[in-house]
Amino acid sequence: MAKVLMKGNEALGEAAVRAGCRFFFGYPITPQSELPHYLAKRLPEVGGVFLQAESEVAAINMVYGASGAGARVMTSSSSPGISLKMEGISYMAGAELPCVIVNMQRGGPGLGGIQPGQADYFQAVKGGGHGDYRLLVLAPASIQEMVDLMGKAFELADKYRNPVMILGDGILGQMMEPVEFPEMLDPASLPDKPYATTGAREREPRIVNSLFLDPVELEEHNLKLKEKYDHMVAEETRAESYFTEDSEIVLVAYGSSARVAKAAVDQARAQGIKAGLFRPITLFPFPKHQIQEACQNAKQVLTVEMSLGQMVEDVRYNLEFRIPVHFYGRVGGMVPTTRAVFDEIKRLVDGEVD
Amino acid sequence: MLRVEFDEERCKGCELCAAACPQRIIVMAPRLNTMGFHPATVTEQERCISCAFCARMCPDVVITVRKEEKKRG
Amino acid sequence: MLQEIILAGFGGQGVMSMGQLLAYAGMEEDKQVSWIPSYGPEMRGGTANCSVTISDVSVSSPLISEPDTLIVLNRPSLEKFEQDIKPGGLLLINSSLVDRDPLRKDLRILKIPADDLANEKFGNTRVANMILLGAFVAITKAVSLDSVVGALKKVLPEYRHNLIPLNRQALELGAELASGA
Amino acid sequence: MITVFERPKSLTPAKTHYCPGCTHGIIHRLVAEVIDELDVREDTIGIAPVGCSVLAYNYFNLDMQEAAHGRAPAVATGIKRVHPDKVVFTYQGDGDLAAIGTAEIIHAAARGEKITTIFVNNAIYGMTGGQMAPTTLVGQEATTAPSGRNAETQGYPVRMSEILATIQGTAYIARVSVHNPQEVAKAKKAIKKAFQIQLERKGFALVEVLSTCPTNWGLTPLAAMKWLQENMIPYYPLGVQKTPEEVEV
Repeated sequence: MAKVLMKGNEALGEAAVRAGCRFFFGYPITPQSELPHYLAKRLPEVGGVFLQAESEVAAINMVYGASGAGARVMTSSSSPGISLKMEGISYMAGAELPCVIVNMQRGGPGLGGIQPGQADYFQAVKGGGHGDYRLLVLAPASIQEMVDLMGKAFELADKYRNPVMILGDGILGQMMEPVEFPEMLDPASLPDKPYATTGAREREPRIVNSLFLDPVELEEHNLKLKEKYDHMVAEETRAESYFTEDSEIVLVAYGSSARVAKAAVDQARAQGIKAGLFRPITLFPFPKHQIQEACQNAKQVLTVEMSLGQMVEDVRYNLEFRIPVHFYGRVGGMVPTTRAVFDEIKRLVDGEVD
Repeated sequence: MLRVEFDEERCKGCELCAAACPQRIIVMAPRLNTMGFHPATVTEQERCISCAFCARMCPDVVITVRKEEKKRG
Repeated sequence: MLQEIILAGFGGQGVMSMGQLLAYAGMEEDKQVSWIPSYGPEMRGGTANCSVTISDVSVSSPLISEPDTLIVLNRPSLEKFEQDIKPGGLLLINSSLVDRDPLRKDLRILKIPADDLANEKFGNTRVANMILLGAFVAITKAVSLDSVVGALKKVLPEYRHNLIPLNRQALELGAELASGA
Repeated sequence: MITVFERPKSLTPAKTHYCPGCTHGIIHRLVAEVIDELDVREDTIGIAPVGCSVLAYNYFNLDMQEAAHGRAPAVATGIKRVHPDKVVFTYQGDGDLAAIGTAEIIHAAARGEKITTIFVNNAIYGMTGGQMAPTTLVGQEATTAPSGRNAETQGYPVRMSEILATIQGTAYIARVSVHNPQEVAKAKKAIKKAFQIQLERKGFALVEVLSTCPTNWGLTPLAAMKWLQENMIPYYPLGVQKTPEEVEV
């Protein structure tokens, strides 16, 4: 298929359709609205259902119902809306139901603003909802990667029977880049789901549930989930390294921040500074081995985020505190500039900071 | 075969069946079942009219009701 | 080649579609491109701007803080972005709506009364943006004029395709003015 | 001898966890009988709520999903949109439907979702320990209204059926009670109608069933039935609030 120029939000919508998703439940919020706009038009064309729910809470519970009934289903929102969805997300993780959740992050806390942010890292990666659970969190940095990861997200959701979050931001949702789509996957070609409530026809009834009143059973259930998360850690880490082999300073950033950091690395390289970029693509599981490898020659690390320092904690932890890890962040919808990040690199390599 | 049969182990002794019985033949047994309730029971089976009021009021599906087939012709 | 452009004006001047046309034309020429709009309430009624990158190699950051070119369609846009232009960069001004001279002396500056020309030549101020875009393309050769005309088909909805000839004329007029400048 | 009454196939043999005399058991059975009579057991998906009937999935011999508190109508919407040909019902208490899930029920109704809702109103929170419900009567005691519900500070009980009947997307709304065999029979008729409405794709259908909570009302099961009759029915009048317009022959 030829390349088309498309907004990130719309491209995600088309990618979902091509991944066999036929059900979308959501509630309007900036800056992700083009995604529901697109699907409101597109899903009926392929026999799917688009439904604007009365709230984010209702939307995620519709996703729960549809997923429990065996469908490929998704929702999308932005930061404050994702907070409201947390209840349903925890229930889905508990009931082991697959789905894809898109978060086009904006500035917070509270109502915050509508400009891009990355301050929902902790919420996405560490929990957000109640209980011991994990989301698989994918962090694309370009429109093409968003499209590629959407297919992957549905695949992983089904593989692990777990919600998968695509953690984007206002920039990725709003920007246009050329993109190529994969072929259309026919949802009818997907394997049957042995847990789906479809009516107990000539079989025992199925129950979709996350309630275990017996603590012995609940602990067993939690341990089973933990095993699944360990499996993700062992098998699903993804990352990209850019000029890291000989880097004295390695930048670590995801999503839009990684694009800025990449431009700063280009500038630094042009001036003879041995800088590189490590970009996690999965935020959970965090690519531990990859970051250790990327930073093996680094004297220092600089994490760049649109937050006051969230992923940086995982960077330090995964590097096992062996290398100094510095932080540069902008918040509230302010975006780091290439110049500012470059200046920070220069300051660090010139030894102005220890 | 009994007209009205009580699965006494399911009975929680709420007495809703007894109150509903137009024949007033349901009584609570003096013994306790394994859940610790005095189960409902009927001794005068021949007085049962198979109206099933008791079963309709029972929250615990304790009661099965039968009646004689009408002889045709 | 790396060309980073900021296009700015007020809502309704066609700033967003100018940017999209450029990005589309670049893509059709197999260049690497990106387009980012300002979004939110400010784009409804207030000022609107977008950033476009056209490059021979993959675009590292689509965010532009120091553009090679700034195209301003109204005065607030000049005030907002003039200081950011790279030294020696290009500043294209719609002088019909910008009533002051730029402060920077280190730039290549072209002033085109685009609204007045659009009205005089075509009786339609809505193509003022195309005049400026034509001028930009002629000066920078970031993409070819043909590619921009080709992109019109992609960016304009089907029912607006009757406007393509008019837009093409406006683009050509801008290109002519720039070559004469 | 022929059997005139036995456990419906749509109920499992499991003993319920409900307190003695709690009418949830009666209502479960009525729903199951209706599903049996309509011969849709293998095509039905039920949604259990949070509240006393949280374990309903153990008692209905059907495919079931457990919903978060109040969200059953949203979960039902998701299921029904995926399987428009299946029968989908929610079973919800008064806290679930009339407090934390008010938005979900109102909007499922407004969308005219082709689902059936069984709304069990016993005017109290049972499972969490006798707290005031949105349907607790003025003056009625609850653990969070120890001197009785005070309208001045705690407001008035909500009549959900009347509210829902005003919504265009609803096809059938009825309020019934289960305090004696005659009313139980009427309740079953209404529940059957609410499932038939779904099968005929006429719109959203809900049956509100007035129910007792002997434990938290502090009454014997029999006294609770009397209390329901004397106190709840005057405030929550029985009857059909709304039904499809066509005349039944």
